[in-house]
Amino acid sequence: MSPSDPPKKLTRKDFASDQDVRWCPGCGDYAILATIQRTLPTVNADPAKTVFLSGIGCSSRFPYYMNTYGFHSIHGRAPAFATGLKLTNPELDIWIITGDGDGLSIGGNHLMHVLRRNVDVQLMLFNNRIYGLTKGQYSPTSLVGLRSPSTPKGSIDMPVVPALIALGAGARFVARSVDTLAKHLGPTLVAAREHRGASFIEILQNCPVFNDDTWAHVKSKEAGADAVLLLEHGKPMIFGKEKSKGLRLKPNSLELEVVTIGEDGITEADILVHDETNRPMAFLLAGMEPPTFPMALGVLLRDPAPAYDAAVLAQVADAQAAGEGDIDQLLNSGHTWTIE
Amino acid sequence: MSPSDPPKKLTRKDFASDQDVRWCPGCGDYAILATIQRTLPTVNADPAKTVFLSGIGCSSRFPYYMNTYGFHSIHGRAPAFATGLKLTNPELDIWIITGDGDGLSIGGNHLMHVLRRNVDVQLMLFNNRIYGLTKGQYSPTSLVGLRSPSTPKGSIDMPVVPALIALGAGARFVARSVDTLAKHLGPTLVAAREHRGASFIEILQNCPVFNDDTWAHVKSKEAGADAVLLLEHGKPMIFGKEKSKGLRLKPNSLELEVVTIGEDGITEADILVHDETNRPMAFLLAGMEPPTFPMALGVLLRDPAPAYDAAVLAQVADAQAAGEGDIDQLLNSGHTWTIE
Amino acid sequence: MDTFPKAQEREALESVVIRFAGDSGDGMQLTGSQFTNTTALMGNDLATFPDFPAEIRAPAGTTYGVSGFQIHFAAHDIMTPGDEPDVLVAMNPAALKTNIGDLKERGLLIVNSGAFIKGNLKKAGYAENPLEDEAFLSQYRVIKLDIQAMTLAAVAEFELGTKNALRSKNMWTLGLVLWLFGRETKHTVAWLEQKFAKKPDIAKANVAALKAGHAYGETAELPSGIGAYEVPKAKLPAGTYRNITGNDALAWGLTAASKLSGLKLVLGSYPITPASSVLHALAKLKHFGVTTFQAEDEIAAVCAAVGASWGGALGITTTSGPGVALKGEAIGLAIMLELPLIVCDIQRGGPSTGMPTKTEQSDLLQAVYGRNGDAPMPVLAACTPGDCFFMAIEAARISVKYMTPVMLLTDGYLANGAEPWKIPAMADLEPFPVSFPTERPEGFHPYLRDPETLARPWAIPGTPGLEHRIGGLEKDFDSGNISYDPDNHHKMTKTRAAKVAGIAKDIPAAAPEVGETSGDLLVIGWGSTYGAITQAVRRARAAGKKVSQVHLRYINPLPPGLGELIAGFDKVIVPEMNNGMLSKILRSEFLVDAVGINKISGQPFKVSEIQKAIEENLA
Amino acid sequence: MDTFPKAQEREALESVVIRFAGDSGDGMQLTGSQFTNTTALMGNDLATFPDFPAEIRAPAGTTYGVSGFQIHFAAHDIMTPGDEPDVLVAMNPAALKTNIGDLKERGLLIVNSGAFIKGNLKKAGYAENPLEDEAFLSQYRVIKLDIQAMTLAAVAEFELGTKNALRSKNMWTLGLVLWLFGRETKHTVAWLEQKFAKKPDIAKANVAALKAGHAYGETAELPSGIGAYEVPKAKLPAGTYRNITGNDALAWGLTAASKLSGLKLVLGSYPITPASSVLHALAKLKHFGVTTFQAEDEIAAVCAAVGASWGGALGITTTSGPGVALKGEAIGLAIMLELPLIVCDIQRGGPSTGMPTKTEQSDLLQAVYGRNGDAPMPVLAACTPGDCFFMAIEAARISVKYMTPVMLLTDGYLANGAEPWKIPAMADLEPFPVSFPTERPEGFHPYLRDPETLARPWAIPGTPGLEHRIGGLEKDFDSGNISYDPDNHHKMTKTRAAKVAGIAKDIPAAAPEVGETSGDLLVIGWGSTYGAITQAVRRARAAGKKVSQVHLRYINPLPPGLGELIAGFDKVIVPEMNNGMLSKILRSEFLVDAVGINKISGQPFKVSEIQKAIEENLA
Ligand SMILES: Cc1ncc(C[n+]2csc(CCOP(=O)(O)OP(=O)(O)O)c2C)c(N)n1
Ligand SMILES: Cc1ncc(C[n+]2csc(CCOP(=O)(O)OP(=O)(O)O)c2C)c(N)n1
Ligand code: SF4
Ligand code: SF4
Ligand SMILES: [Mg+2]
Ligand SMILES: [Mg+2]
Repeated sequence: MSPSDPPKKLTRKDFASDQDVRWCPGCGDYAILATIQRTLPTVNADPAKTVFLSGIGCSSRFPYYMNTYGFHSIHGRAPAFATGLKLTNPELDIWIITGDGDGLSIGGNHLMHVLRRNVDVQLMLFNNRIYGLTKGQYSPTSLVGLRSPSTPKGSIDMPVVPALIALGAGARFVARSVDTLAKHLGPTLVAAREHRGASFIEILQNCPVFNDDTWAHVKSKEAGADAVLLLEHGKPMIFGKEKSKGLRLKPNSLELEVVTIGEDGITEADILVHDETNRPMAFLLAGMEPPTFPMALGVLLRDPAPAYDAAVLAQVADAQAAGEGDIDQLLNSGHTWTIE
Repeated sequence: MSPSDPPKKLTRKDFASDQDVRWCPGCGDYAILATIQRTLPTVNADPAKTVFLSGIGCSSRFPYYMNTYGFHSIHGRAPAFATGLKLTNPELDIWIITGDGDGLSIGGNHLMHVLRRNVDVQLMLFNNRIYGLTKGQYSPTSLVGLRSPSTPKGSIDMPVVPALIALGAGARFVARSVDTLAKHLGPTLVAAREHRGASFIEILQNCPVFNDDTWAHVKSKEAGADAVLLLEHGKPMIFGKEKSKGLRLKPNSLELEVVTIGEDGITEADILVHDETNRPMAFLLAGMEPPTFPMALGVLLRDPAPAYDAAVLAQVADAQAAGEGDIDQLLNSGHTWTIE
Repeated sequence: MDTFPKAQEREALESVVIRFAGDSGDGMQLTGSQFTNTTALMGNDLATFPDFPAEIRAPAGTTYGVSGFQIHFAAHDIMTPGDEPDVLVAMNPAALKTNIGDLKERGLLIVNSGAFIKGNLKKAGYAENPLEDEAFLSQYRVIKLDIQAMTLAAVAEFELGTKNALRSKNMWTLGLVLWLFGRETKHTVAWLEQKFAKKPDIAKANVAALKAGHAYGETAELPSGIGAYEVPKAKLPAGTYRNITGNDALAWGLTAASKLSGLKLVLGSYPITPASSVLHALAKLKHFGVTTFQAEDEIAAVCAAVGASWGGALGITTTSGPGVALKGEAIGLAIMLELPLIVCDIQRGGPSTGMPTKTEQSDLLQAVYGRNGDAPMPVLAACTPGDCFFMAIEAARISVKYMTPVMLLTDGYLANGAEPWKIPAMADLEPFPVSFPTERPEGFHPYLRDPETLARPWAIPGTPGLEHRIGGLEKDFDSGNISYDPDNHHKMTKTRAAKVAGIAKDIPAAAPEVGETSGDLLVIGWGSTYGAITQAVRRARAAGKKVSQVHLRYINPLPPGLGELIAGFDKVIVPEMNNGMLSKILRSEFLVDAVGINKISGQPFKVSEIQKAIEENLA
Repeated sequence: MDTFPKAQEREALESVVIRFAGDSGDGMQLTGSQFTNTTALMGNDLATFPDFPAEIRAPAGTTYGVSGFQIHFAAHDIMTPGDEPDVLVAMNPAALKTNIGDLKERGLLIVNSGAFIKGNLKKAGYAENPLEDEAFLSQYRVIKLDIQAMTLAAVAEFELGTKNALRSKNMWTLGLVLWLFGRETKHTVAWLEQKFAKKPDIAKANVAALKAGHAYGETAELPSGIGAYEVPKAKLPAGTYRNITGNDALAWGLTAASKLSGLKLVLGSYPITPASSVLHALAKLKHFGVTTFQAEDEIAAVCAAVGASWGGALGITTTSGPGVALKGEAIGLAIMLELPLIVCDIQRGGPSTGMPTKTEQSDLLQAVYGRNGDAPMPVLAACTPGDCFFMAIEAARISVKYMTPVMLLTDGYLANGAEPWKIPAMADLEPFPVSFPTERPEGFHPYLRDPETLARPWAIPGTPGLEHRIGGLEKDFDSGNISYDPDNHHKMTKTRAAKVAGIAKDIPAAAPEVGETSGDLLVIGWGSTYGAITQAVRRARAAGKKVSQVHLRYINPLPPGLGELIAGFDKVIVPEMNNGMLSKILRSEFLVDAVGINKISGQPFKVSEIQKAIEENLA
């Protein structure tokens, strides 16, 4: 392409690599892949500056299918590789791909630290509540009682809520979406990409082979509408088939409750308005679970602060601005003596 | 001791080992050690059934000084050793000792998982906001801007709030106390010990050598009273030198504010009452920091649930009750054939 | 009732190798294992080799989605799943493409022509349909059948819908192959009925397909040159047998060790291929008092096992190479603590993530040396699937007797491969009961040693009067307290080394597996190459060569007498599925010019490869 | 102005070893390093050995709280901090107790009698005051002084309070020792004035104490047999010198490598003794474009370095043994990715947490073998503090040229020990500029190799047209895509091995450090034992023995010609601060009966120990 050519508008195909996609038929990962490949051209992403970096797991095969830079690392450590890469080249747009096992079991600590440091990356956690690649053992997000090869009598561990882990670690962008909800997932990813600093996106993902329908209550057309709250900043938190349900703060308490507009004198004005910048609210929303509450989807928290990589490099730049280092000078600094 | 002897009442000395204590003069760890050694006899702890298990760090030398069973393990992994030990012998009373580096840097993931699994142990995190043993590098709890050997221009990482990490992971007992506040620390430890399941206790600790007075604003007599909120379940959250300040929930919002009783028509009845069982409240309290808010000390959350070890062993016991395994039978199960 | 050609109408064969190959979704592993079970019941000796893709469900029709299962069965004792198949069953073009290269010249090819449609051919990379290529076909004896169509016909009455109906095509195929080798369907019928007890329609359809395949063999006219075969019973030692995979044997061996020692078994593990199924197997054994803990990672897993050991359990961790790489620091701690611990490394292709579903022996040096500091530990290796049972017990015995972590090496080939195994009786296994000190002995400290074994006392928390502190810092020889004394560190390092070296007195002396104690060539192996080496050495000896085999089940310490044995041979070769690891150790230990025969392909050795190496090194 | 006895009044000595010993709080490290600086300026050759306790501030007066600093300086070139001190300065009973055993017979003992009070004596384990034990004292030449009292008197005018005033007692002592050896106080004065520029009172008090000590020597009548000494200048190669510790040299060498290669330096590290100060040193070099990242643990640290390397930086991680044990899996990934990476292991006493502040060479086998799978990587080792600078550059050169992780071994002794170092000029160092591909070459794929080095292209993210995917699964030789093909894996394993082995062509051939290329005995060493071995071999040769020394700075691959060199000697010994590691490698590689001389005490070899080993092995 000569410099005078108008920049070529990229399409989904430009983001697809030549490798056969090797997930099981029906795996939710396909839908996520398609959404990203469709979304990146819409934000004029540059394949040469885009990096997908993953750990190990079915989900972590993702980078192979993107015609960008890709790095399939080792189990759980993707955030650490990403941090080093970002400190080296802050211009790269880095997407970390991880699973509930990769990111919350072996990699829980790195996830926590990349978030609290606020490195400018997007971290997508594909949560199928199971270890896919190793054939179906329970994961840190599996529900109590799940029978799996390693828990034949049902699992006992209390599952973690990924968004709560992220919030507890001090994450500043926390969102949640669903593999097959392309129209929701796409914009959520765009918002994450726009956020400077670390963004955390949990994606509810189906594994038809080992944990089929784990999110059926959220995804099914029937149940879904009543079981899902689509968050919008500045909008009252209303949901339900008839858009008649809403969230309210129990008077003078710290608890949420679901109320029905039109019942008991409740009006839209009583409904709590979503505020993306309110961290305590994000904690409450993150913890909501069906059937008592709807599952909150969308941006739970967006509370930007300077990114780690920028601050690190600013210290380096400051130091260099005050005078580039000279090795000879360094070696000759302090006490020296000369022998003739 | 013959069986008919009355049980000997133990004293502090019975819990002190014969090893010289090797912390720096003035280290906050001395005070914590003294408090534990004084507290254990009051709850009739049995040295033979008591275990102190630590990682690596100044704080992690703790087990050597207790005349109980002690295990000084490797950096960050104490919760994992403790889990295996507890599954082996659930009768042991296990205290995990860790530091802000040991427990939140290298060991963050194990800490998270021992809490979410709810293994019945007490985890004491000595938070001096510094790496003591390795001579003063900044830690995950160090304040932004801290100059340390590894951050000569000041640290950049956002510090974590240990109690928030614990809550994010799903901990069910979260408390905070101070090294030198023996009267507060002692009862807090007793409460933690009584709690079945994992209890997390952050102890604000001074390192006079590398991070002196990091908690001075909380510990000093003058500042302290205004900067500290001593939590009591069921009591209004009042604090301050004159006991005139209190916490209130901003009307119809999710934010706390500090108000003064007697001003603007505020009475004690307006003050939020501490509820140890309220997780959202614990999130709000955990995040409070001076100077805007007081630091909350005491039990932030106490919300018991069955302990992991008990549930695991119940599965084993159930299986055994249905018939003890027989190896010969196992080996001969399934397809076999006989050659004569 | 099954009907067969009368025995005299069947051609008798000494041994046969069959490989079933198809899509991951085609049920080849099931087909193979059912054929195996029936074959075992028929009294043949056998060995199997399942080989499946890394993907969970690779897209249908792709070459990387091909799943294979090879069985070797014979009228004599055999030791490997066979070099080249005599019979290849190919369920689709991809299976044909990836496996045909291994089929023997004039081998029997059973191929499901129904799957040779355009899309599948393309995915397999065939420009033309090979089943229409006479030149190609003429190299083999071919049974070309539209198995899909025949299956659909056979199960039509159950109205399952095409997709479900087609699921039975592996049973149709199995039926045919069973017939070809004179095997009955009844064992598989029984198995199907039990497996699908709750879905009787599926059970019936599968049975119908199975019988239809069998009947087809009976009634259809097979192409000329293809007949019915039989493989007479092998003369095996008397006893009750079962098939067992290495991972099941390992899990059961560990459980047996727990009984023999009187210790509670506590496993800390993190799933990883090909070790996960040990965790799965143990998780099912709760009625043996077995406690399994799926930890958050490999480090937590081994640490939990060490914590359990300190508490008086048989602490175990199971993993594969990358997991061992993570556990090094904690294993070092266990060495310093001098606590029992069994680390099972089910090796796979490396380095790094490598080839997770393929086999390899490339963790040996990591096992022996992969820790900071002078950190010696015993390293044992099982040599057959069934041997995993015995070596698990041996690892436990050494671990608790000498208060030391022990590494037990197996590999993907042993883990998944099955062999007929003569079931041992618990009564024939030596117990090694452990007793924990309960009284405070005179001068007690945690590093007081047994003068003979150099083991320290296993004093467990909860015991009144034995309170003590242990940790990873160097210990004083005389008090067990922390010590930075220079001479003490030297002494402790030497003591730890002497303890491990001293185990040599407690293990069987080196002796030839096959052959004499001297000769022209000694073949030294370890681990899963056992069968291939034994077979190759036997063949060489049958051809009059002065070759012997030594197979090591103990690598650290090496068995006593190995040096003397080596000295009796002119030459030593060391076949390994790595780039030369045991050979390094032997060279260093005995200053012998051991020549490595190295295969690093993720595939087990063929007997012929080792035979060739023997011949070359005798020349 | 300082006044000295005239030169002729001073007894001239060829070399002296002084050890300063006191409580951790007594400032012995400062005293030692100030004495060192002045001594260096006086033109002596020297070597130092600081030895401090594991505790940050051990309780005052305890034996485990004793901190020592030994300096050896001479009129000729020397290579070690000396075996036994000629002079011992003991600031309290604990220091006397733990060090007196090393003092030479009739050595000079300077002792602060003011600290020999009941409490201190008890903590040190003295039932009686040894300073009142004439039999004891008569073994040495003793200067018994109440240094505390003299210090208080000297600084009284500043009214600092006793506690603060006593802080200057190390300066008083330094003053006296400087006088004894004819050294001026002015350099220390200048240093104190700069250091305490903001606390002039403290500066003045310290200067006063220093001068008072010096004056004391001048004016007081020293006990008979104790005089003033001088150690004439050494004949050292011309040039500008400085003292440098191994860790500073390492940090600076890495920074120089970043300049020589044109790469940005990115360090991922996690604090650990004795490696932390490399992180500290690099954190101060931001004006060199150096980025340091204190990660959450060792694994994250190495992973960040690998991420940085992929991005086109010089990715580095620094740690000690337990850290390397944790990094194994990630290093294996870097081997598979074929990316540059420098892993610096500042070894310490092991296994496990071991003896963190003591030195050892016991990570060698971990460095060479401690990863899953066949995972070869170059292993280099620095042999003196200053050599850390050059080996850091060499590690970087090899790493980027061959696209491979490199392990660089140093140890606690090199890390903290200082030696006078002739400062090199950047202009004299060979640049090795790296250029990243920017255009997509014909047939580009990430594993396309340079036929000579076998290195793959370093294509970095951000480059249009070179988008590619890498990872830890096995790669196809011809496309760089994932491959599970058996032959390909064999080929790739062999290729990775060949790449590392091929580096042998690019490093200096083996040559004797001291002595001829043949003879009766060859002493092969590596790392920080350099000085002690060299000295011992020189002495043996001076005594007419046919001994030579080879010192390895490259351990994988070994330098070319080493085998031939070894063959020229009747016997080979290998002194190591471990239980026999290099000797294992040499035995395996060359089938030579190399005898290990092993010291595992956390302390460096004494020259005499190696001399003894030489003599025994010649006998
Ligand atoms: C060090 C290490 N330990 C274990 C494994 C085995 N392993 C691979 S993926 C995986 C879990 C994957 O679960 P998850 O992250 O949820 O991904 P999914 O497959 O469900 O997408 C495990 C345990 C490994 N590859 N490396
Ligand atoms: C694997 C490993 N990495 C690093 C170290 C070095 N190290 C010892 S303690 C420590 C940090 C201690 O900090 P913290 O937990 O806050 O304890 P403190 O000393 O402040 O009580 C580090 C990094 C180690 N011992 N082991
Ligand atoms: S196992 Fe589950 S998560 Fe993995 S590819 Fe298959 S369907 Fe997807
Ligand atoms: S360094 Fe700090 S934390 Fe460590 S012992 Fe000294 S005062 Fe205590
Ligand atoms: Mg998953
Ligand atoms: Mg700390």
